Parts: sequence; structure tokens; C-alpha cells
Amino acid sequence: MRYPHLFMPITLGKLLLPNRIYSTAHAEVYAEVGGMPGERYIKYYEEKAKGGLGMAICGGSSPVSLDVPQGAWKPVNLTTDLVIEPLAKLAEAMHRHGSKIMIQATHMGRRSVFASDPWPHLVSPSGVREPVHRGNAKAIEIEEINRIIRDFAAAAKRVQAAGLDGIEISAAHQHLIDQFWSPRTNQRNDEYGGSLENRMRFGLQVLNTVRDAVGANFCIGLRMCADEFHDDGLDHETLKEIAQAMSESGLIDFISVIGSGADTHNKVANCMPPMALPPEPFVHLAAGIKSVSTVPILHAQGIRDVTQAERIIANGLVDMVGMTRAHIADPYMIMKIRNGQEDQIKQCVGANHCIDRQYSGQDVLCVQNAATSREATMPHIITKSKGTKRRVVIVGAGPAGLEAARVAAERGHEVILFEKNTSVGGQVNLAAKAPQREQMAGIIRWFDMETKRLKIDRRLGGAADAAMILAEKPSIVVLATGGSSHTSQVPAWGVAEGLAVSSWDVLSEKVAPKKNVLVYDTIGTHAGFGTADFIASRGSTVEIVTPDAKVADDVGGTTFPIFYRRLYAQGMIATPNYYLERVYAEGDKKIAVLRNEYTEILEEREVDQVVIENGSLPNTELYWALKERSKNRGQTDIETLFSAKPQPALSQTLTTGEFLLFRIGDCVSMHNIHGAIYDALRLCKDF
Amino acid sequence: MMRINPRRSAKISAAGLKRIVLTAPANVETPHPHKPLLTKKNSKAHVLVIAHSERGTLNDHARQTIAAAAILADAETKVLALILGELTEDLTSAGADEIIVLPELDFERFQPKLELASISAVIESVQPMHIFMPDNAIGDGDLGRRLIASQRTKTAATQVVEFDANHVANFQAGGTLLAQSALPEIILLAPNCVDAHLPFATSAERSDSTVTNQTSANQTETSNYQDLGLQTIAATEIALEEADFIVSAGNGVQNVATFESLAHALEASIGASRVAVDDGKFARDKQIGASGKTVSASAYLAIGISGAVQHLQGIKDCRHVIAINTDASAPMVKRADLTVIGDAEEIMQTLIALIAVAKLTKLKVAA
Amino acid sequence: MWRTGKAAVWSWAQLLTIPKRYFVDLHHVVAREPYIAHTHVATAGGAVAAIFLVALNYGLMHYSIVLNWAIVVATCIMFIGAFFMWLRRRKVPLRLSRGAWNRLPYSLLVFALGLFLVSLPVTSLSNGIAILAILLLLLGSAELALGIGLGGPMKHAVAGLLHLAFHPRQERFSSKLSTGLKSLNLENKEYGINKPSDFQWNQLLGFDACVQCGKCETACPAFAAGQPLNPKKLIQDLVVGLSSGTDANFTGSPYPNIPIGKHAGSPNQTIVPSLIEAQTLWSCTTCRACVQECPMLIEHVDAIVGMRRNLTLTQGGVPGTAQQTLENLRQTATVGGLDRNARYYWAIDLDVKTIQPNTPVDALLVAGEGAFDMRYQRTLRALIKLLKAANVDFAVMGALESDTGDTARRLGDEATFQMLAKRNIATFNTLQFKRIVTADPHVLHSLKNEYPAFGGHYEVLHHTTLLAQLSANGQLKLGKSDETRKLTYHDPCYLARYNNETESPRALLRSVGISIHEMERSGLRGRCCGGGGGAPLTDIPGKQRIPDIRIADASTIGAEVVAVGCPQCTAMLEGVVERPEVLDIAELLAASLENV
Amino acid sequence: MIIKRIAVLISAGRHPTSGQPRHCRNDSLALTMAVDLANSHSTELDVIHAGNPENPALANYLALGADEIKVITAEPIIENLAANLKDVDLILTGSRAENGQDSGLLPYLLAVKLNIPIVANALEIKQMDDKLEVLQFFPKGKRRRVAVKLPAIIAIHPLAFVELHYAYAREQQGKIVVLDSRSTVNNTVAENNLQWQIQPKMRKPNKLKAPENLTGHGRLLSAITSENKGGTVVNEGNSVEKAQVILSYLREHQLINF
Repeated sequence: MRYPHLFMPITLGKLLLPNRIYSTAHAEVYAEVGGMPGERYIKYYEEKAKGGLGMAICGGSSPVSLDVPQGAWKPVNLTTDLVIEPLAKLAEAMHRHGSKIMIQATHMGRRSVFASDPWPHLVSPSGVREPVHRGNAKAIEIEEINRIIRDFAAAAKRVQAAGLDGIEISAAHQHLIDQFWSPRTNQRNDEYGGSLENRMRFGLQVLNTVRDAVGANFCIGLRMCADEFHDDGLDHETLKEIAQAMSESGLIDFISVIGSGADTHNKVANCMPPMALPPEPFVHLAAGIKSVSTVPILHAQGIRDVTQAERIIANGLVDMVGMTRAHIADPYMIMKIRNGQEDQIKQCVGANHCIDRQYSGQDVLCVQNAATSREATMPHIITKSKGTKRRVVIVGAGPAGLEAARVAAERGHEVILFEKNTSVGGQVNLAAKAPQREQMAGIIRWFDMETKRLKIDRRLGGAADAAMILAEKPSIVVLATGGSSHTSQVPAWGVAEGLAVSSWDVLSEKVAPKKNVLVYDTIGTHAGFGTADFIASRGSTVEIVTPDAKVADDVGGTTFPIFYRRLYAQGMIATPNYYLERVYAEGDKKIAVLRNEYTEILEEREVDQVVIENGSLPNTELYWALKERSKNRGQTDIETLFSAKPQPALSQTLTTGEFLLFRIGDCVSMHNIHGAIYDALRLCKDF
Repeated sequence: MMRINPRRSAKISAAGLKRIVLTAPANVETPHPHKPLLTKKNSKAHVLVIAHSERGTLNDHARQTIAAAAILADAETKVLALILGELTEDLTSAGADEIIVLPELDFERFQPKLELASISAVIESVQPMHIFMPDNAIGDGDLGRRLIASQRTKTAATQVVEFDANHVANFQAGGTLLAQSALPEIILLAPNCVDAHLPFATSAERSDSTVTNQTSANQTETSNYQDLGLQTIAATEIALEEADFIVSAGNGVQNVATFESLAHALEASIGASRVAVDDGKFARDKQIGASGKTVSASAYLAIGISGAVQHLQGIKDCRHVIAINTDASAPMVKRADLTVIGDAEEIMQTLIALIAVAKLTKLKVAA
Repeated sequence: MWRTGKAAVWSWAQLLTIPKRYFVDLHHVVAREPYIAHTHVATAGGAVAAIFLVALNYGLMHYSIVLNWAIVVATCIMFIGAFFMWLRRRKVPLRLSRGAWNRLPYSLLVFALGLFLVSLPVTSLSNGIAILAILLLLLGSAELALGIGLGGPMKHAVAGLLHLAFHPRQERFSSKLSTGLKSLNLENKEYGINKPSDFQWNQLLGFDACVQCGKCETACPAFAAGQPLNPKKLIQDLVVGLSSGTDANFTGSPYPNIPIGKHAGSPNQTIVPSLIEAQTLWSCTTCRACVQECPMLIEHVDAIVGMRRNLTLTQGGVPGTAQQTLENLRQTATVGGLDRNARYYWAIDLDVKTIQPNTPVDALLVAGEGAFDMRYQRTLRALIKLLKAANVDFAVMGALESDTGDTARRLGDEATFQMLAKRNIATFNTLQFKRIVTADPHVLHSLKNEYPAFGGHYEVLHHTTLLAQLSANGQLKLGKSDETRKLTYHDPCYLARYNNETESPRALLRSVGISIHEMERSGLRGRCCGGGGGAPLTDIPGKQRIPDIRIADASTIGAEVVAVGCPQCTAMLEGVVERPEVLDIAELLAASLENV
Repeated sequence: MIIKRIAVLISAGRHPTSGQPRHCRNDSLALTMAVDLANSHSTELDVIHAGNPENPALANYLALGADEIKVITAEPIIENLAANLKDVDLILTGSRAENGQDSGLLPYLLAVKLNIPIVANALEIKQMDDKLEVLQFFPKGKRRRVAVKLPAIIAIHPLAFVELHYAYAREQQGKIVVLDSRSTVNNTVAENNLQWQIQPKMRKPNKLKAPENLTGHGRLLSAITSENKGGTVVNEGNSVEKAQVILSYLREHQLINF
């Protein structure tokens, strides 16, 4: 038996689940107007069910009350009976594939933004402001407490009426229930404040009322934190006491445990551990809760691999593991395990593209899987084409070219992949050079293995020219030649004269870091900070200058705190709001002239090295060489592309020597990894 | 606390611009967070820990056993560690207040009668409230049972998997039952039931026990037993999880043949990083790390492994980590006890040659 | 001589069955090789006719010229037959024995010539020729007469005919399959075959019928893989044991890696290892290919399992991991030593009923040991999809299911088999179902063919049989398959040879539009995957592995998919690294449901 | 010396998954070794079980090679066993039982009681004159050879190189004999005995940890960072020098012996 512990069924209350893996409640940001789960939402979950997932808890932070703004993260709206019908469709879709589905229900209290419809006054036990969401709140009154308890019960009844298998009440991430628990937010001196018993009162009232509403057979879970990591907050021992009391109350069927509080920027970054954190960093906390609990313990956070998951369950640390991002990366994970295809699982690398988008109010997308949450239009499983078998030449084996090659090969075509470097991966190989970002290489490793498994003719280690491409007599040419470091934009930076070097040269170790280094970053994504970190970790003194409002400005809410931890720990100097005007030499020193964005005043830095991160410039040489010879003159029809339909050019019959030319990813204009992969998938899925 | 000027000092350049010269800030000595030293004054009572050392050091299991005693001992009870075999490391972080070392009672030698006599002498002299020993297969489990059998008036428990000041628990009936009892006098502790990390340091003073010196000087193992020596079986026959010496390859190993001959020369087991396995250079069962195997070798030679967190998790129980790497800033370097920066292939080849010479010399000397 | 064997149930009346059995049942086997069949008809027919005519003409003193001419014609036919036999013997295929058998065409020619000459009108013969003719005739008759008596090649004629009459599996001649092993009476301390005399006399008779044609040898997968087994040699060794001697005179192929001449036996001497090595017995996959091929209808597998039983029951002599397996079966009623509750874990998300006492179902699904394995679970998931699509009222056994004991029985552990069989039958007796369906032919075989001896009588269907019925009567609507790859079908031994089911899988594949490219060996003559009889557990080394040979069969015809109907075959064939994809029929069919 | 009498002590086990009574594997290894030794030396062999003669697990030992099992029912076990083992030259048993307290103490207690030597964790045994040569198991691929004077007790390690042979016929032929149930001893000294209470529910044992007052941030750091020792880094020198550094380190810490 493989993975005997992982595939041992478990019962939560009366609910029998086939295995120990589930997808935890997360904010998908897919709900439609009015907080209704629509087709996209349902298909996103249904795909996981098709892939064999035993249970998903959907709707992270679905509000039960009107005074939780619903604009910000498009949660599922549990405050109205209108939600029952769409939820019933979701339940039906999941049950059709043998999966179970629950939803999280909560009141967020102060953990929200007032400046969003319906512009409520947020409530919290003592009105203490929440820093991450700028959550100004009022101190809650008894009448409001009673209203919200009723709201929980009404929401639970709606969930039950929709045919879902259970409900998870959130008392994690400092939502309203744990705002009552935590002395950090609860300074009341009535029966809801003071002693732990008083602080637990609200939560128990909620659970009691919910249990009364749904009856004994409906599955109710509680999500809670196992250590807030604040001096004035709840520590592990107190939370164990709470967990014990909650589990012994007989009101709940499971506890889902999360490590770390989430009410400051630095704490948020722990909750969905990015690649910088070790695997399963907080499982010991969940195990601590398990030691006092009488109900099963569920735990997620940094569990991305099946062997790891099996080990955690086998060691009895927790009863079920959440593998949520793992399923965002590959909803077919469980099916692949069952089929003995573990090596074909697209494994989450912890890039946190998904959650970082969510924290800026954007829909959740996967950095490496463009089909996720686009199930209506993009396939996870590429089926063989029933049409003509084509000869497809792809140039460039970065993420765009690799995805194009993979998809075209899965369609059954003959694929030739050219790459000028000796290994595949393109710019991602540079991204993986930054400290604590090695796992970016995992994205490429999967493509590397898949393109080998599909027996794609990979020609590595030599740049392809037009003649080589035409010699292959292709019917389709896809250019994915990427870009080059764009340091020529401002000649005064002096890159041509050797006064400054590019970040690419540093990361590729073509240029060694010097002692005192100024890193100039105009882009504000992972690359600039990664370069600075790469240099600092080699012992250099680094100043990061950027015209943005802050360093790493375009990096999301779970990633910039990791960067800032390293920024301050290594004594790097952050200088936002400055442009790099020019660089000149003075002896063996380089003088960088900076201009303040807001005062236009110039000032200088005397350093040993100036490193510039200014994104990439498309490599278009091949494109121009082939454009005129191609049947479609290199044009991609964007109307069909954006509506996920086949390119009209594909239906033309080609005579000998005729070919279609497309280009994708950074060789068109600078995108990111997800953009490159999406470009490739939406174009090639119809080849 | 560090007190610094928030404004960076600047000069005015020839062109009249403010110029900040980027230099490393003066090296401020950040105080190293020392653990508070726990001293036991006027201690009347003792808790005794007995354990064999290996290569002059204590393994995790032995350290856990000392930590167990240290956690249990109150302010007036001293933790006395009786170390059988030589000891070359400091035990202040392990939790021992006082140490007696009996180097001649090395675990490699089988001398149960002498060992029992020696520890009995110590027990006789200090009259410990409790005696803790790691229940292991390198001699302590055996010696502990001999001790229990020889002191039948003392209460005892073996394979203890859980304990605190009031109780012990172990698995019984073939591991199908968990049983609990009051704290006995002799406790043989199963591995990993105590966290060896202590928030305090102890004095760990060496003391010479005249009692034991006499005992051991006056006795030799002329008895019923005769030790015919320790031997090691071939590395290829040991499971990776059991291996004591692992040579492990990462991305930086280009030539698997060289790597394998090095492993052969060192009589070591072979492991690999995930990247090397994905690359098809090694079988999946060689993978070490969070998504592979967890190993606990005494020596782990990591060649061309950058040391992703997942990999480091798999080797956290390895005693001596040695890295060969081209990048001095790789995470593996921070984990390793010794790192050699350089070309893996060249260093592997040189090592193979040097080992061959060394083995030959040893043979000649022996001859 | 056969009387040294143990008693068996028989009656003289069985002698009357010979003609029909000879001309019908035997003919089916021999006719597979027309050259030999015709040669045999000519030689044997000619000789028998000639002898009969001689007896008629001279014995009854008719002295008819007409009869004499008839004798001449008969001897001519025999002569032609013997001549073709001689032609064949000039270049002996490896499977044939040499030695006395090489002499046989000459003696037969001599006999025919002699009789021919003698029967020619006497007047036309000179004295010299007459004497020569008489000598030739005597020489030839000597082979026939003494050979039968003293164990020469012609012994087969008499022993063979008697064997037909007193065959230990009489059912074989009533167009019924007889493949189940016979039970031991353990209470009577029946512990299998220790020495030649422990065989039933009619089994011994069967060994004597062997013509050393070597068809078994050609068919044997273990022999092909270079494992130390050759069924022909094994039968001849038993003949040697029966007549007290050594194997030095054996002139066929040896057991691979075991030299000839070192082994000897006698009727009351223990067989293993002095006559036959244990590893020879443990190499057998019990695939019955030898039995299927044998023109003399010898039951090799019964002999082998008989000897295994003695090793296992009296010495605990099973090699490899088989020992642990048997222990697992005794202690957990599973092959893997697993928790029986875990067998149907995979079915939870499929919402499959588990049978309850007092709740009748139409079909009881007995999955077998493979259900613990994720690969076979894929087959089972597909099967459940199909059963649901066909609205079959079915349930699984859940934790009530114990191993059928099939592996134990093949390994000779009759005690464990009987314990498990009785236990399962007791469980079945508490349940109400009309029929049992299984996707494991080993489960099928033991439940269907071997449980009746213990009072368990059930209708047991292989999943392909049931699905074919459902598809034929319209209850299961299958779509057209998307499968365009070149596909072949591998017949599981326990489905085809043991249960005569070769058509349902093929019909099902055809019904979804898949055409089957047959391998050289298929159907009842299919080649074993190497997975039967506990062979993967005893794991006797050879020069290659049996599944490699079977995959090579598939690769030879360029197959990209091998369809199977057995979890054991799937596991064995998937163990080959470079291979076509292996899919169970159920998987191929379930995929077609998408296209309904 | 010629071994005249061998005794094997066997206990009743239970399959960990099915709970079915069965032989204890460790004791079966001892039994098989003893049977082999007894056969090759034509020695008398006693197979002894202290406990319930009705236990179905005992039949397993008959199948595994015991012709007869002598069952001692009298308490206290050690003393009554010892009384029956007085003139035995060699006592074999498994290192640990699968039932009862599972402490692995029995062979040691018996050795003290009989005043004879004991060697545990035996993988192989070989008779050498008046001694027995024992190969002992050590973890991490290490083994030790020890010679022990007879009479002695040898406790067999679960990894001993022994193949078990289970034969149904032997089970049918074998006998179970109950020895005189009266205790032959009247000694009742305190015997390391603890009062064990079986816990009603199987759970994961709690790990003992020293209480530590860490700040919230400190607790976070201890979860996400490991203590990096930051060892020596050798950058300089040619490959021979670098290789020498590695070898010296290995020698210094006794990790290699050349």
C-alpha cells in the first residue's frame, strides 16, 4: 500500500472522508455580484473534485453579517437566502465526483476596511484598530453581539439548506470570535472580557446557536490559531486551553489549526508560508492543539508534497493535512498520486502569486498553472487533437516556450524546442538565484521533466536562426525568445561604458558583487530586491534606490514582509522616491547621481558598484526575420485569443513551405511568469 | 540596544551635491544572547544520568536524557552525568551540573561486569533519587537492564515514551497499549520523548570520583565475556535512514561515476538532493529532504547541494555536515560544520586519490 | 507397476471410454500440429490396422489374399508415416527427446518393411528375402512389444490408452473444465506427495503415457525464462522415480542450470531433493500451459502442487517472501498482512454499498487482495463506474472479506487455504446475493472451481463476463472508444485456461470499436505473465523474467496498449520498464462511457 | 564442552493489525536457532512458556519446530522459570516480547537469578568449545562479536538471520504439556515492580519540553529558523589542500579510520 496513512478514511462528526488531504478555506476572490458563487467559482472547485480531492472547504471569510464589507475580497455572501441556490449548484457539482464541500463562515469584526460598501462601522470587542486593513472599529455592544450570534445561525441554516456537508466557523486570523479571545483586542470588563472564560463566551454562544440551528448530524468545524506570536496576544498554552474547552464542548466536529496571527504585515506573511519558510513550519503547534483535543485536528501551512504529507499523518501530528496551494497548482494531484504519477504533479513552489494577488484584491491565480480558476476556457488536462498532426517549432525554453512545447506535444503534434542556453528555464533560472528563492526553480523542474516525458525534441545549447527554423519545415512557429536586460533605456546610467552593470549580470554571476553597492530598481518586483539580497548575502553593503513609494513596491502582502525581514536583518538601506540620473567614475569609485521624485533635488552616492534592474526588452530579431515569410504575418488574433477560441489562421490549409508564426511572453512585451504561461496555453491549446 | 543617528552622514561634492559615501556601518558588537547560567547551590540531592559517548560526543538520545533529568531536577538537585567513554565536548548546554567521565568504559568494548561495578559504585556514593539512561542499542539499554536486574529493590521502567515529574508512560503488549505509572527510580528513556533544547546553561563541572577510579582500576573484565571486536557492514547493505556516513549529490555533481567512487572509497551510503533525482541521476529512493527521506548520519558530505530548506530539514539530525560547494553563500554553507569552496569534480577526484594513499599506508603500517 | 501408487476411484467400465476419448478429446490437442497429427495417424493407424489384420488373417486362420493385400496397404501407410517421422527426426527440434526416441522411426520402418515383405504373395519371395523379412519383422515387433513392457518409447501406446480411460480428472472428457486442485484430507494426515508411491496409481499411469514430445516444455514460461523447470523432464523424473533409476538416460533438455545425471529416485524414496530439486517445483507459475498442450493429457500442475504441499505442510519449506505471505494469510487473512478494513477505503468517495446481512443484493463484488493496491484500484473504480452505468444492484464485502486462499493453495499450504475457504464460506452463508463478480481471475478460480468442494456453491463471474452479458442485453450502454493505438489482449491464465473465458473480453473491446491485434500466443494458448502460483513470492532466479518475455510478445507485433483482465497480470506486466501501456478492460470500457 | 540441554523461552504474541494471537517473532527466531543447534549437536531441547497453556499462539511454535511445549503456570514467573532452568547449558529467548509489559527485562532478571551471563541483541550464534560466539546487533551498520562462557542466556535480536519454517504437520503432531502448577519457590522480594495503569485511549505521548519564556517574535523565529552554526569555510588553496582539510576533519572526529 502506498501512502497508507494519507489514504486512510476519517470521520468528522458523521461525515466520512476518503482520505486525509483537503483544501482549506481561502478567499478565492471569484464570487460574482452580490457575493454569489457563479460558474467560475463552481468550476474552480469542481476541477479539484474531478482530480480526486476528498473535501474542500470553500469561501474563506464568508461573512454572516451585513456589517462586514463585501466589496474588498468578493467573498461568498452568507447573509442572504439568495446564496442558497448557487451554493446548492456547487454542492451538486462536488458530490457528482464524490467530493465533500463545506464553507467557512465568519464575522471579521475589525479585520476589514470601513471604506467599502456598505461603509459600515466595524465592530470589535474594544474598538482597537487593526493595522493591516486599517480597520478602525467601534466597541461592540451587547445588542450587536446578540444580532451577530443570530446571523451565524441563519448563515449556517442557509449552508445546510444548500446541501453542503458542513460549515467551518472561523476563529483564526483575529476574526471576531478570536478578537474576543485575545487580550490584545479584548479589553472589556463586562461578562465578555477579563477571564478566559468570559473571553470565550461569545465563541461558545455562536457555536451553541449554530449547533441548535443545524442539528446534531451536520458537520461543524472551528478554525483557530495556535499562537498569535504577539507578546500581548494569545500564546500556545492559552490557545491549547481554548482548544480543549471548545473540543470538549461537544459542539464541534473538528478543529482546523493555523499558526501565527495575521493582524500585522509581518504576521500575515506566516499564514500562507512563502518559499522562504521551512516546510510545515507550524505543524508542531497544531500537534500541541491535538494533544488536548477530543476532535480531529486539521492543519495546513507549507505542506506541498505527498511524501511530506504522509510523514506528518503517519507521525500522528495531525489528523488531516490541508494542501490548498498544492491544489491550486495542480487540482489533479490526488488522481496523479493514485495513478502512480507523482513525478507529474505540478508542485506548488510557494511563490505566493495566488495569495499576493488576493491581498491586493485581485482574483487568485497560480504562477505556474494558467488553467486554474479559468476552467471554463482553459484545460487542465490537454486532450489529443483530432485534427491534423502538425510540426511545431518553438524557440526559447523559458516558461512561455516550455508551456507551449508541453501543450503542443500533449495535443499530439511533433514538437521541436530550440533553446540557446544549455538548460531550460530562461529568466526563472535567474529568479531562483536570489536567497531563499531557490524554489522558483521548481517551476522549471516540472516543465523540464514533462518535456522530457513527452519526448519533445529539445535542441539545447545553440541559438536558432531563421534558416534553422525553416529547415525543420514547420507548420507553426512559436517564438518565446524572451527579453534581455533593459539597461540601455537611459544611456547616462553608463552601462555601455561599464559604469553600471545589470542585475542579470550579477545574478548570473557574470559580474561579482563589490563591497559597497547601489542597486537601482525601477520595476519594484522580486527581481530588484532579489538582486540586492543576493549581493548583501555575500557580505556587501547595499543601498536600494527606487522611484517607487517603497522598496519592492509591486510585491504582494505575503512576500514583501519576507523581503523586509531580510532588508533590516542585513542592514540594507532602503531609499525610495529617487531616480538614478546618471553614473560617473571618480578614481576607482562610482558616483551615482540621484534625483528626488518630489523635490527634484540631486544628490550623490559614492559606491564601488551600481547595479541596475530595469526589467527586460523583448528579443525580436527572429520575429522580424520570419514575420514576412509567415502566412499570418506573425499576427495573433486577439479577439479569438482573449475569448479562448482557436486562432482563425489554424483553419487555413497550408501548402509546403507555408507556416504560421506566433509569439508569446516577454518577446512581445515584458510580462511575468504567469503571463508567459497563460500566453502559451491559450494559444497552443487549440493547435 | 544600539543608538544610531538616523541621518546618514554626507559630504558636499565638487559639483555642490550632497554625497553619501556608502560604506559598511561600523561594526557594532551585538551582544550574544547567552543563556542564563543555572547554578545549584547547597544541593543535597542528585539525579544521575548514565550514557555512553560516541567518538567523544553524546548523541541526541543521550542529550535528551540529560535534558530530561535537568528539567526534572529542582533548584536543590544536581544533575550528575556519568559518561562512559571519552568526552571531548562541552556539556553546559546539555543540562549537566556535574560530570564524571570514565573513558575506559567505551561503548566499543564489551565489559558489562566492569561497567556495572563502576556505575554501582557511583550510585552507592551519591545515592541518586533517580537514575536516567537512554534506552538505546549502543550499550546503555543493555547496561540499564543489567543495573535494574542487579538492584531489584529499586523500581524501574524501560522504553519510557512520556514522563514528567509525576509519571512515566510506555507502550506495552507489543505497542498496542499505553500504560502509566508513578515515577520510578530507574528510567530507561526511549528516544525523542524529550526536547533536548534547554533555555538555560549549567556548569557541567568535571569531577573525579575516587570511588569509580578505584573500582575501575581494580577490576578487569576477566569474567564470562570476551570481546572479539566491533565491525561495520557494507554501506550498500544499510538503509539510508540507518546509514552513519552519507555522501550526497546535488546539482553541482556532473559526473556521477566519480561521485560513486568517492562514496565507495569512503565506504559511505549514497544520497541525493531532489534536483539530482529529478534530473534522473539517482533513483527516487535516494532523495533526502522533506519530500524524501530524513537521515541521521554521523557524517553527511554534501557535494554540490545548495541546501534548499526542504533538503536541510531532511538532514537536521546529522551530526557532522561537510559541504563542497562553489557558492560560499549557499544555505548549505550556513548549515555545514565545514565547507570547502571549489570545483566538486576536482575535489572529489583528489579525495579519491588521497583516500587510496591513506588506506595503502595504513595497510603497510599494519603489515 | 503403477500399483505402487495410491488408490483412486475407478471402474473397469472406464475402459469403454477409450475410443471416444482417443478420437475426440485427444484429437483436439494433437490436431494443433497437423504434421505430427498426420504422421501419427499414418504410423499408428497403419500399425494398428496391420496388426489387427494380421491377427484377423493369421490369428483366425483366414489366410485371405484380400486381407493380405490389405495388410500390404496398411504397412505402406505405416511406412509412409514412419518415413515422415524419420524425416522429422533427422533434424530434431530441441523440445523432442532423443535416445530411444531417435531409434523409433527406424524400428517402425523395419517393422513396416518386414510385415510388408511377409505379406507380399509368398510365392514371389525368395527364401533369403523371406528370412530377412522375418528378421525385420521380429526386430520391429520387439520395439513394439518389449518397448511397452520395459518402458521403451512404445510404452506410450498402452499407457496412453489406459490413461485415457483412468485419467484422474474424468470430468475433462465430459466437456466440463476441470482445473480446480483436489483437496487434501488433512484430518487423515494427507500432506501431499513425498515419494513417487504417494501419487495415485492413475497419476503414475499418466506419467508413463508421456511421449516426450516436449510441447509442455515449449509452452512453459519458467523454462523459457531459464528457471530450473522443464515439465517434460519433471514427468520423466517421476517415471524414473517410479521405476527406480537415475535421470542419466534422459535425452531431452535439462532443467535450466541443473545438470543431468545427478538425480535418482525410487518409489518409496523422498522425491525432494534427491530426485527433483525444490527450486524446480517453486519455479512453476501454475499457468497450466503444459497441461493445455499435452497430447497425452498429463496433469503436470497437480503433480507439482502435490509435491509442493508436502514441502510446505511437513517442512515449512516455501522459499522467498512466500513464508511471510503465508504467515500474513494465517494471521490477518490478507496476503500483505494488512488491516482488512483498508481493502475498500478507495471506494468511499464512490459511495459504494457494503453488504449487510439481511440486505440482499444482486451482485457481490469480491475484489481480492489487489484492492489494497492503487493500481488495481483504478481498475476497480472503472468497474464500479460501469456497474453503476448499468444500474447493477451490487455491494462490496468490506471488512468481511478475507483472502480466498488462492495463493496459499498454489504454494501448497492446503491447511491455510482450507481455513480461509471455510471462513469465507461461513461469511458468504450469512449474506444474501445472487452472484459474485470479481475482477481478479484468481479469486474467480478459487471461488468458482475450488470452493464447491467445501460446500460453497456460487455463481461466480469475471467482470468481463458480466459486463459482456450486460452489454449484450442492452443494460450497459457503452460508447465508442477514443483509443486509436494498436492494442493487443493478454489472456490471464486463470481466466482463459482455468475458466475458458477468452471471448467476453474480446467481444467487449470490439463493441467499443477497438480492434485487437493478437499476439502469437493467445486465448487458451496464451503465455503466462509470471504472476501465478505464488511465483513472484518464491522468486526463483532465471536468466530473464517471465513478464519481460510476455512484453516482448506484445512489442513484436507493435502493440502500444496491452489490455488485461487480471490485477496480477497488470502488476507483472507493468513491472517491465520499457513497455506498452497496460490497461484493464474495465478501464478501456469506462473511458468509452464519456462518449455515450 | 558439549551442550547437553538447551531451553527456549517463548511468549505469546498478537498480530499488531488483526489482533490475532500468534507467536512472538523474536522468540520464534530463538526457537529456530535452538532447534538447529539441538539437531546439529543432538542436544536435548526444552521449549518453555510461562503463561496460559490454552493460548492459541502456542500452536504456532509447534508448527515452527517445537515438538513439545512445557507450560509453567505458577507465579512468580522468574523464580519458577529459574527453578526449571537449573541444569540447562544454554537459554535462548527473544529480546522483547509482544505482550505484557514488554520491558525486555526477563532475560536479565533470569540471568541474575541463575547467576549466569547474558548476551542480548544476538543476530547469530556459533558454538566454540565451552563458549558461544555471538554476533551482536548495533545500530548504523555496526556489529560486535562476543564470546560468552556457558551456561548463558542469549536474547535474540529481531533482525537475526534466521528463516522461519512453519509446517502444519508439525503443529498437528506437537504437544503442549503443563508442568506442575504449584510454585516451587516461596520468595516474594520487591522486584522493580511498578503499578502500571493501562490508559483507556491510545494516544501520542506528550514530549517533555523545558518551559521557556520567549517573546512572541522569539516563538515565531524558533518555528521558522534553525540554529545555524555557520562552520568553517575554506576558500583558499588547491584541490589537494582542500581535500586534506576534509580528510583531517573526518579524522579529527573519528569518522574515518584511515
